Amino acid sequence: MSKVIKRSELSNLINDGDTLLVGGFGLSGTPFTLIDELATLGKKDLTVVSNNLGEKDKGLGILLHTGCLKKAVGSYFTSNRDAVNEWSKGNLEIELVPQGTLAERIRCGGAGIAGFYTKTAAGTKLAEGKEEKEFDGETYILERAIKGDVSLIKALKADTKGNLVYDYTGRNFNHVMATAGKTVIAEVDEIVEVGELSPYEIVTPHVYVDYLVMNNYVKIGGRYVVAGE
Amino acid sequence: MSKVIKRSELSNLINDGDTLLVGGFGLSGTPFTLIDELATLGKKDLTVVSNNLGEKDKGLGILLHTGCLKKAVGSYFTSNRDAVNEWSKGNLEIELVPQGTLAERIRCGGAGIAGFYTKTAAGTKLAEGKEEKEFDGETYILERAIKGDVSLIKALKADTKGNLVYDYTGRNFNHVMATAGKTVIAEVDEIVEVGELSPYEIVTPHVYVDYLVMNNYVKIGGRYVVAGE
Amino acid sequence: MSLESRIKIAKRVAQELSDGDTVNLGVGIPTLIPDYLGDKKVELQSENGILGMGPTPDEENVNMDLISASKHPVTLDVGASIFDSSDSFVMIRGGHIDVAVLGVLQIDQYGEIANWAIPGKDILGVGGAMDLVAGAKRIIVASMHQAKDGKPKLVEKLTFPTSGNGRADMLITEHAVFKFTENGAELVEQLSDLSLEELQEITGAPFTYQDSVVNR
Amino acid sequence: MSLESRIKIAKRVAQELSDGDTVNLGVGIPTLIPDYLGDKKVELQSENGILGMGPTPDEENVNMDLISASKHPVTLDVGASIFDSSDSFVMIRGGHIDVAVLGVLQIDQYGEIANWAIPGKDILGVGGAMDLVAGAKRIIVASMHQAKDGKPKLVEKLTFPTSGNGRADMLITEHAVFKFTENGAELVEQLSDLSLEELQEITGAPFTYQDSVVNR
Repeated sequence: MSKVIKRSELSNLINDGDTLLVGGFGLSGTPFTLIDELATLGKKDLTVVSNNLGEKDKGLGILLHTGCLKKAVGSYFTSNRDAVNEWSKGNLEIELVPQGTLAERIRCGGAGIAGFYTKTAAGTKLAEGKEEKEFDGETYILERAIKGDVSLIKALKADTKGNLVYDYTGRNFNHVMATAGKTVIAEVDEIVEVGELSPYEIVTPHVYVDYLVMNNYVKIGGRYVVAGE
Repeated sequence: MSKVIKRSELSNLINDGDTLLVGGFGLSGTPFTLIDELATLGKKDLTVVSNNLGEKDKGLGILLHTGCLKKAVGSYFTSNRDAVNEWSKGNLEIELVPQGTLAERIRCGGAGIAGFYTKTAAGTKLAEGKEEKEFDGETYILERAIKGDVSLIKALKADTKGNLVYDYTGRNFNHVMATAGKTVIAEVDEIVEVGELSPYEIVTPHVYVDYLVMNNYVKIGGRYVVAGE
Repeated sequence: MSLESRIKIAKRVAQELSDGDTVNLGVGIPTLIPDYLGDKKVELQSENGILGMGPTPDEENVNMDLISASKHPVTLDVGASIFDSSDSFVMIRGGHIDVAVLGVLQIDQYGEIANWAIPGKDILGVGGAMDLVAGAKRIIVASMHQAKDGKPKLVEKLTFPTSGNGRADMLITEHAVFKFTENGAELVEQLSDLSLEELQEITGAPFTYQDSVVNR
Repeated sequence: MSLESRIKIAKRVAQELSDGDTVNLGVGIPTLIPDYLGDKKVELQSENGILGMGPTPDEENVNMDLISASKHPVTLDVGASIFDSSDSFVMIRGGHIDVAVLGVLQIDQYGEIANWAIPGKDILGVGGAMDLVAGAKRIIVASMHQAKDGKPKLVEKLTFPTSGNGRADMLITEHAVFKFTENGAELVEQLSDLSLEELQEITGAPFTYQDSVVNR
């Protein structure tokens, strides 16, 4: 009944064509180990939903060299030149979504909500093709829920049941992504006994988490580096 | 700059005809002191949004004897016979809302979301008059955001900035109601110095809280009783 | 509504639950289930914001801000977590509850549920009933076979207001276990010594069955 | 874009902020503002999940999981709280941010903002710009008066893609402070020794003014 698996089992949990929800903002709260593993698997036609595609050669950025990506859905790709290049060459579709809308669409995916009306992006290019509706004299647009086949998230600690806590702003999109994936895999720095996390402290209850993978990196000087041998 | 006010100042913060969001589930997480005060004010035509109207002569139940209520919006009124009676006599309008829809409508009110599509209640009497829409072959109904003029909520502790933490299931609707009221008044058992609540522990950040009122009750044997003199 | 029958139903529902299942128990018979789980560990979810709800506390450990959805004082199991109402219904409506065990006023032959309102009576309470019907992965209805007035709970067509488009997977009464599919109700187990004919007589809808499950 | 001008703008914006305001600062000039607040205590909100963001830590206290929306390491002020992205945008989109200070590519005479995309260039980043434009109670635009190519930022009609229906309340440049109403832009303060005519020449939209505020 343990949720702990080896990173090598990732291969069996992800299929070609899957939509992956991947946590992280910049390189904070990023499941580096799971991404490293994914980069080796030779999967095809993946859609990745993540705020950004990491940075050049870092985090999700490494997937841009592997040919596994068909599409990226997120709020900010400008800062990764590789993403911009792949898009320019027609190798990568990009769906640009305002950051708040992205977070809310994922939350809805996890909450059984099909869509919601927001003022954000109403009247802009990012509203093209979206249904508009007036509420109290203001224009809102309909945004649809996002669900994933697999969520790859990063937490600081788990207990053996799979309850999760996060390191400061490493929380970002990870919690909502845990609710919105059919299969949810959490990379963690540490696994503690059940009961060590208080009921108040737990951010993501275990019901959302299917598997735990130990982080292959260690944090030194506030930055994750490859564990020494 | 202190947010702490006396309960007697409630009178100036609530107007006839206002919509009040009042926290609590059953009698848990209920702002008893604020409700006691409200019962004395002689306000008129108030709409109260709360999961239930307390119990007979307890919590929000006491307002049923004051003539201040025009309408109640919530999920469960059956258990308070006074509410049922007032409704039968035509003295009280009731809008019945599934509990999850109620929580989500209030959250939307606080989040700038005008409405959302849920499967809950689709095809039922509670969907009458609501817009239906198909998503992926299933029927959803449009539910609208709820906002309040004033939120009366109950927390366990505040810091002097107004950051809030709750006692177990006393959290219930209180947090979302803090986000969705134009004016938000939190009744608390204790006010601590800023810094005593950790950044991880805070459930409701101070930005949502306008005023703090000290609870007039003390908890003895797990139940709130009037403070002895 | 004898306690014995209610316990029989609770025990039979308990058999349907698996170790590790996240379960939301409605009011009435479902609340008896935790006593009959044996070694099975299920995670009880309570819509007022608990995952991992534990048993009733001693009087001295009562805190009326730690209560169940039925508003009774409870405790927390080890590994439990607390959340607000909106997050609780993310869990319920988002399909994260493995099993909801609900009572009913009526249930139709396809598993459509009526569990919140009686026609002609004041309709002033719904609670989380419709949210659970819409959101739970699997719904088991635990109910006496007949209402207090003797009318069958399982009917061809609901005459009470529906609780939504979600369908029950199973109905467990003191007399029988039914499964629901698109083709209607199937009797999968008899739990009392009623003959098939007697069972049919107190049941308001047709049902299929394999010969092997029928009392002879 | 001289540092001196940028600091001048940051200082002037700082005057607009009040003790206790909850403020979200965009990238660029807005990030300079905290240095010029003096005794004023504002609450900095960061869209990646902080209320109460503090200054940059010493190198030894850096944690790259405690960063600003600009992805730089930060600290927490006393009384700060941490939340996830969805809750952060409840705060931003629900109207709970008192002031958003944003940069712009263009702004029209009614305060409509273009701050995310340049026509004909790759449009691959929007971040939280549109959420802030839609949700902040008050928007102050902090910007150099002219773009790098010398074109005015304040224009009659946007030629760059709009960031939404939300409007700025104020524009602060190194030369002037404008307020926006339904009637258009009003010059409320000159911040450099440009003559009115010189200011008009480098500004792309008409604006009104009271005689008292104009350099003579």
